[in-house]
Amino acid sequence: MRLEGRGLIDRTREVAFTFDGRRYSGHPGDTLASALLANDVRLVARSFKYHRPRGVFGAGSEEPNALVTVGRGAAQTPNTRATVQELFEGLEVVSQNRWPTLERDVMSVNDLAGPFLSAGFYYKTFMWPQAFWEKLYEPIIRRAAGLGALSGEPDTAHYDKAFAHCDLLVVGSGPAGLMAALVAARAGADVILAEEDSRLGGRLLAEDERIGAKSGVGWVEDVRGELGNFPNVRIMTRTTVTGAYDQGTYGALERVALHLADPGDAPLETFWRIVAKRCVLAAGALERPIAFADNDRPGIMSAAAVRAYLHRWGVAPGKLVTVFGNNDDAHRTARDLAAAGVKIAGLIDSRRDVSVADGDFPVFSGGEVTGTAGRRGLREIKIRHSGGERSIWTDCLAVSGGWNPTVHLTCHMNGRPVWDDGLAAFIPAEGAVPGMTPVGAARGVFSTAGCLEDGARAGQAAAEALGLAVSAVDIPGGDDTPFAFEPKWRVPGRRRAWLDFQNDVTVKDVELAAKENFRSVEHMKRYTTQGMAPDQGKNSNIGALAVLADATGRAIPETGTTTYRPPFVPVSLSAMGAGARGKGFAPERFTTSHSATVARGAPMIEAGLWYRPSYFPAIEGEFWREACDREVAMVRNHVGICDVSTLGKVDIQGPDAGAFLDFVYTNMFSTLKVGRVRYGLMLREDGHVMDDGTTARLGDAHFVMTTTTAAAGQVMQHLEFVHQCLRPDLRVRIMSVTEQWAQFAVAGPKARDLLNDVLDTPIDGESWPFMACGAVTVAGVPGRLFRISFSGEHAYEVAVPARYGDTLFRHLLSLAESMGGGPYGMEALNVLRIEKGFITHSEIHGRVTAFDIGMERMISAKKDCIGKSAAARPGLVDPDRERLVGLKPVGSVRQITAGAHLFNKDDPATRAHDQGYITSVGWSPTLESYLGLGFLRRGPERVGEVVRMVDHLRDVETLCEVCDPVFFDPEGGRVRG
Amino acid sequence: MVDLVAKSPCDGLLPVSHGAAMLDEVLPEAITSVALLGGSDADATKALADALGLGFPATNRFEGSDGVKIVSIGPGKAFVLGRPVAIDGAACTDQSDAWAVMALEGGDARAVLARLCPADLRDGEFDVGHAAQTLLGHMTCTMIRTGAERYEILVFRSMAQTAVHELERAMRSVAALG
Amino acid sequence: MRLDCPHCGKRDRREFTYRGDALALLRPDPGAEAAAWDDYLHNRDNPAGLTRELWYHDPCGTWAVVERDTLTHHVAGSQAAAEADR
Amino acid sequence: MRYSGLRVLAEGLRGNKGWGPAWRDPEPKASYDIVIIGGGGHGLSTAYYLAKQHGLTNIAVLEKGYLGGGNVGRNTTIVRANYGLPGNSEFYSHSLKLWEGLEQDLNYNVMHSQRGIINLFHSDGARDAAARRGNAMINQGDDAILLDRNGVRDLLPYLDFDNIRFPIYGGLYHPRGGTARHDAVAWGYARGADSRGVDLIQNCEVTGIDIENGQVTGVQTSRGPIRAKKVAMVVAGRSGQVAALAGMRLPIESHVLQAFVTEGLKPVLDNVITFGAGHFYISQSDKGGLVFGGDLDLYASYAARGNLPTAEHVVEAAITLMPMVGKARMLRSWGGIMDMSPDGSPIIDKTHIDGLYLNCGWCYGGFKAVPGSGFAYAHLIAQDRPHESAARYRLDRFRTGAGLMDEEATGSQHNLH
Repeated sequence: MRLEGRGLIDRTREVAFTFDGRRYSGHPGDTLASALLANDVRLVARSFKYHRPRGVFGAGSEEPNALVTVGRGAAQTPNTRATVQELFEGLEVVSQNRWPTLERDVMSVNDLAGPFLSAGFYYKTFMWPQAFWEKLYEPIIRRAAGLGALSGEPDTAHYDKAFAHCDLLVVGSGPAGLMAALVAARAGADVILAEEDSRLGGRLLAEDERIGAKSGVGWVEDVRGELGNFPNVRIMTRTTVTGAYDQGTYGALERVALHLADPGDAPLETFWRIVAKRCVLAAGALERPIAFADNDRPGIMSAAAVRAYLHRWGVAPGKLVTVFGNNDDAHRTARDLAAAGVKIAGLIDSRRDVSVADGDFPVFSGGEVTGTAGRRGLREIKIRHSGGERSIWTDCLAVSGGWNPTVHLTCHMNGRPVWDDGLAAFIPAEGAVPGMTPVGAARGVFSTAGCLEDGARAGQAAAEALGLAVSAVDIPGGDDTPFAFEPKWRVPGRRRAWLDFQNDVTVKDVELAAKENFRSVEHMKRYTTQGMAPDQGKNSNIGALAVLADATGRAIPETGTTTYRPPFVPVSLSAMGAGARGKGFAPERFTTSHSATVARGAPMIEAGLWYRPSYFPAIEGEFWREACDREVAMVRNHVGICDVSTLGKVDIQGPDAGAFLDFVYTNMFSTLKVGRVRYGLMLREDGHVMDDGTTARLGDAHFVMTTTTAAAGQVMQHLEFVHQCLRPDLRVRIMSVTEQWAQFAVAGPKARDLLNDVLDTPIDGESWPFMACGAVTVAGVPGRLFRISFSGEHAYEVAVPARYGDTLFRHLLSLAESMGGGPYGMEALNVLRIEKGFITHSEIHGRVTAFDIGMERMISAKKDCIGKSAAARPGLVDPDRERLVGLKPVGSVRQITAGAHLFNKDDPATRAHDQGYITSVGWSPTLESYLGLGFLRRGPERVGEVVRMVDHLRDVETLCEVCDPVFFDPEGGRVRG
Repeated sequence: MVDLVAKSPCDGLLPVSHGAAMLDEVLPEAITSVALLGGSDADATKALADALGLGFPATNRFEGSDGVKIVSIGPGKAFVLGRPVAIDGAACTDQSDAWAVMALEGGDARAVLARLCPADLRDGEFDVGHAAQTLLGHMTCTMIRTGAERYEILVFRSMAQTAVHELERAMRSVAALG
Repeated sequence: MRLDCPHCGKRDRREFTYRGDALALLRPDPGAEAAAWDDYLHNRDNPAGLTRELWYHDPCGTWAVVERDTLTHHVAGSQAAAEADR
Repeated sequence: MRYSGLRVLAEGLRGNKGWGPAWRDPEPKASYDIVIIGGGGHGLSTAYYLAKQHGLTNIAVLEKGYLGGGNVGRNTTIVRANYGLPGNSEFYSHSLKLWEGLEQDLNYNVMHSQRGIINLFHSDGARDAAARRGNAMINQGDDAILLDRNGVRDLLPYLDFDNIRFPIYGGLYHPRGGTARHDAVAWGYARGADSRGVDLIQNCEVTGIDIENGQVTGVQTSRGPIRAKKVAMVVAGRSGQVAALAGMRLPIESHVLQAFVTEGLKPVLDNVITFGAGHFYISQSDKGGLVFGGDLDLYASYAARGNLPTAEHVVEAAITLMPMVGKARMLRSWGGIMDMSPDGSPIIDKTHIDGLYLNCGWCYGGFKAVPGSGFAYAHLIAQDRPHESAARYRLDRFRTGAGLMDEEATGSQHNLH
């Protein structure tokens, strides 16, 4: 019910929204919860396990009950807190976890079965018959579980992530946070003030308070005005600090546009990474409920929330309100409501000997609520008090069990909160998060005056710690009434009394856990699921702890506490993963030949982060195998062009460059002549092969190394490691030049002819023998030429500065095509190299040694190198190891497959008989056979033997002849041609 | 004979402009990495000064202006932007084609970068004349501040499209936030 | 988490790659016994507390020896690996 | 006390008053035949199988905190036998068979659910590697199916097949893989061991290991000395510290692995899915939360908590792979301390000290190993020779280079896994 003349809402405007299809209206400034309460909507949700009717309980992000689904289609957002969702025109909301309707939910039969659904019951049953768990029991449980539903459609909305840096991060903008921010800002600190709510003020918005000569809200507005004028202050509303991480890094979620009907280009949410030198935690405190019989009905609310609805939103959550509490805030609630004209049916104070000065309502001291009634909303409560027992008609019961400081962020770095007996609450441990100072209610200072002072003091301390001078601090006056209460956790009784509303955990459940010896607080939590629901126990953990302590005969601090972990409030995956949808997960790398390649219809494949062509269809729709065969034949008979720019290229310069290469490669490079290229094998220090490639010597003190595409980054880091960490004495510098050069392989018998059409100075076999390299000019542009081959053909790689890559590639293609050749892709490249037995990372896959690939003699005996010692371990040179061989099908099935395993001819295909496996397979149009490379136990000793290949997965089985890995032109005549 | 046509890294991608931020390509005449080899670094830096009229930059700084800049990129390492250079005592490598160089300019420039770059770019931490080796989204980059509201960013040439896409995405967001 | 690059200063952890115990700097002589290599490559003190470890700052290519506490993640200091005590 | 549906009904009718403790809280005795250090999943299952398979019950399990408080209480609950290398193949195959009758064996519903695991791959080369692994699984007698892109689409239509950064080529489907309720596994084994007479002693920290003449004689604890003929270390996450009490230096580094869960949602994911082009895997719990994780934070840590870069990377992978989970909200993140071995595979072996046994190095794969590890470790402790399923988990493999099990093929050195 809306009350006239109260609240911080704009009554001049109406905002229409729907809940479960019904139209309602509220005002700007309303949350969904305040608008529903204003419209007297009390039943808004169903509980998780028993499907009990639930209404709005609180007024903040810790709301346990009022979780709803907002929006529809791809915008459907489940588990939205009605207390956080701001109203906007056209907001569509539906209730969740009910069927078919919120009013009549079939699953509410669970409530009747409550006695059988006690804590952990599912661990004790659903075991017979064995097969029924997955077929029957579990599917039913899964369907019943969960709260809201995802739409199943991709979230196409826009989200952002961002970084921010500041001197001081202030978390929370109540009196303590505002004072801290103000004092530090005046001293010149860079301040970020993060407030979860849509406006600053904290509890001051929810109470009738005065600060100095002003109203609480008026003072907040003044401070906001002053802070807004500082260029060194950034005010972030709708921003929840979600986690405290190492070295002053904080996660924060900003709800940028969730309150807007049309966000335009703005992100819905932004996930911030804030780096702060200091932090003031002014996160306030959370009011705790009291457990009593049937304390979960719609209409039973936190008293603090009731005051918030009254003062902030001008809403009375009931027409006839009762208040139950163990502290003076209960009195304040009753007083404030009465002053606003709301009828109070009674104030039940669990303390004895309390008197109320100015209340015009009945007060029951030494009282407690023993039961409630009302099927879809509270109708009546039963109480017991010093004067006896009675029933009271009421539609809203405001409950106040005292306050729990919001210590959560102080626990994110393993800090354990400390029990304060006076406050009967956990307060932050000293220094729990380096650089963070909890202030105000977050550390148990509950009076407004105390918060103002505490905040000012922390702001001053932070500024001084930053080396800033603070002038005299003027602290306004505020209410300094000490907080008076007596702990009251639960009202004894036979009926269920709820602790964790969301997970339907009751006092009985905790007691049962204790009885079954789940006495550790972690055991109790895990056994009962207490505190594991969306509010993560913010409303209930301490109450449950008190019940457990009682049940196990221990004090609360002895019982311990569970761990608060990030995030403080749930963070949408879309926000935390902003930018990653589609291609945004990793950068895309494009070669200079990309557009010409795509224009020819080549399907592109991933290689590292690069895109490379799979094959170049001659006509649209050409089957990949046809294209591949054609391209292989083209290279073998004419000339082919392939962009090899993606291979890593590393410039290595310095007088010790040769010595450096000798140390990183197994073989010798210091002896390489200028103008020559050598193949090199690189090991990891664990003795296994890391990478291979060619290195060219361009000058006395200048080498260019090539790496495989996939390992380029890893090799670069490795080279720097070897230099800086192992051999800083060497005068050598390492610089990636992968991006500088567009490099194209020109391969085939006509390669030289083609190049002589491109190079400004023609080449011949004498000046450019196999493995020669040097500078050339291409159409006047200085480039580099390497006579190297990955196809076994007479081949070169020509490199020009990348800006010319596009035109050179196009030109090379047209020349090649005029000679019967053309471009070739990765498929053909793969077949060409398999025919030659050249290895790629399919073979040097991380577990193989130089010995395994038949290159053990490449480990020079004359020098040390990375991996040499480890490679000599007996297990790595065991002749029984699986070693590289070639394989050719000779059985009735003429196909072999990569990933198949090898067995002796007559052995069964089981692990015990496994002899090896196939790593690479291609159809060789040259040799008209499938060819494979693989690893076979004692492989090289078994050339000529026939082994059995079994691929269970593809249902292919055949016999293979073990061959030398070099199938084609073993003498190597063509490459020198 | 073929005429090789130069194509810039951001060819067809830039300029773009959203709100108070404009992104455009910068094309330095040359980019050379200069890495001191140790042993005779004083001679090398003197040679560099003779060649460019600029000293070796201090850590995290750059020297020079529009014509020629020398940017600190690591211990004993610098980029010379704007003029080719080759000196003794240092490993000099032509990188003219290896980098996409972009300038981001305008009142929103820093807010745009803060969506992608984890480094502290506040005044006093990253002023005009400062240089940083850092990240732009998932890409490593070199970033320099050339004006109160102007930054130049170097990313791998092959990643130009991703860089432009991510910067533009950030520019749109910042523009929408007003 | 933020770490100190000896060249660039304090940077977000996402700019770094980890390499483990700084004993990696103390590579045994090529002729050392198998046990020495086993200790170098595999066996670790693995302290629950202060440790010296190697981190690589990817953007500038500097290897750093960082002193860090494995219980608290407190970073006590860092120096360039090339100049670090061995 | 035997658990059953009838018992739940009967107790429900009489107010659940008849339930008794799931296990006792005994005072430690002065001496035992066997002391197991570590009351996590592996320690509890070791005790259970020592009692059940070998009839040994004069055993104490010493736990410094609460039972099941280590990684068994903070993991992502995946159970599978989809390894490719000898050693891991037979071990996890055996472990999965134990899982498949675990509820009935323990009389405890650990909610083992064979929902199927799909490891996606994103290139031809990765397909070949997956095929090799899948064939190894079938060679071992386990199940594997190689799905092509359409096969994946039929099972997982909600993945982004069109716009994803690393296109989906197919997946290796392991139908017998699945999940279980992690805490229940620890509790089930604890209850089973306790009922067979094993003393489970919580809040009892081992502070010393007594060794005389190369023979273990007992342990010092926060609750006094305890003599023992055999002492078995099984303290993943703290292996280095405990082994140091016996003067040993292990090939182990402790790293943090984060995991995450969303708020409860109606069923939307039936299987366990792993992304092959970034570290990410996900399943949905019976309670409705999406449970997911990714790579290590990749730095040594005993803090049992992580940092944002890894968390963000994991969520980014979720978003590129399955953007339909975008509106789900991360509810909680946590970190476990991983015993990382150089090759990524575990160690179950004797030590150079008589009567002292070592079980460690489970990296981020220990949960599914709980039954198999306990079974094999119990065999080793009881019979002083390895069980055939774990004979390759030798401590000396790093020194000799023989039988390295680098399943990920990233190296047999630290910090590569």
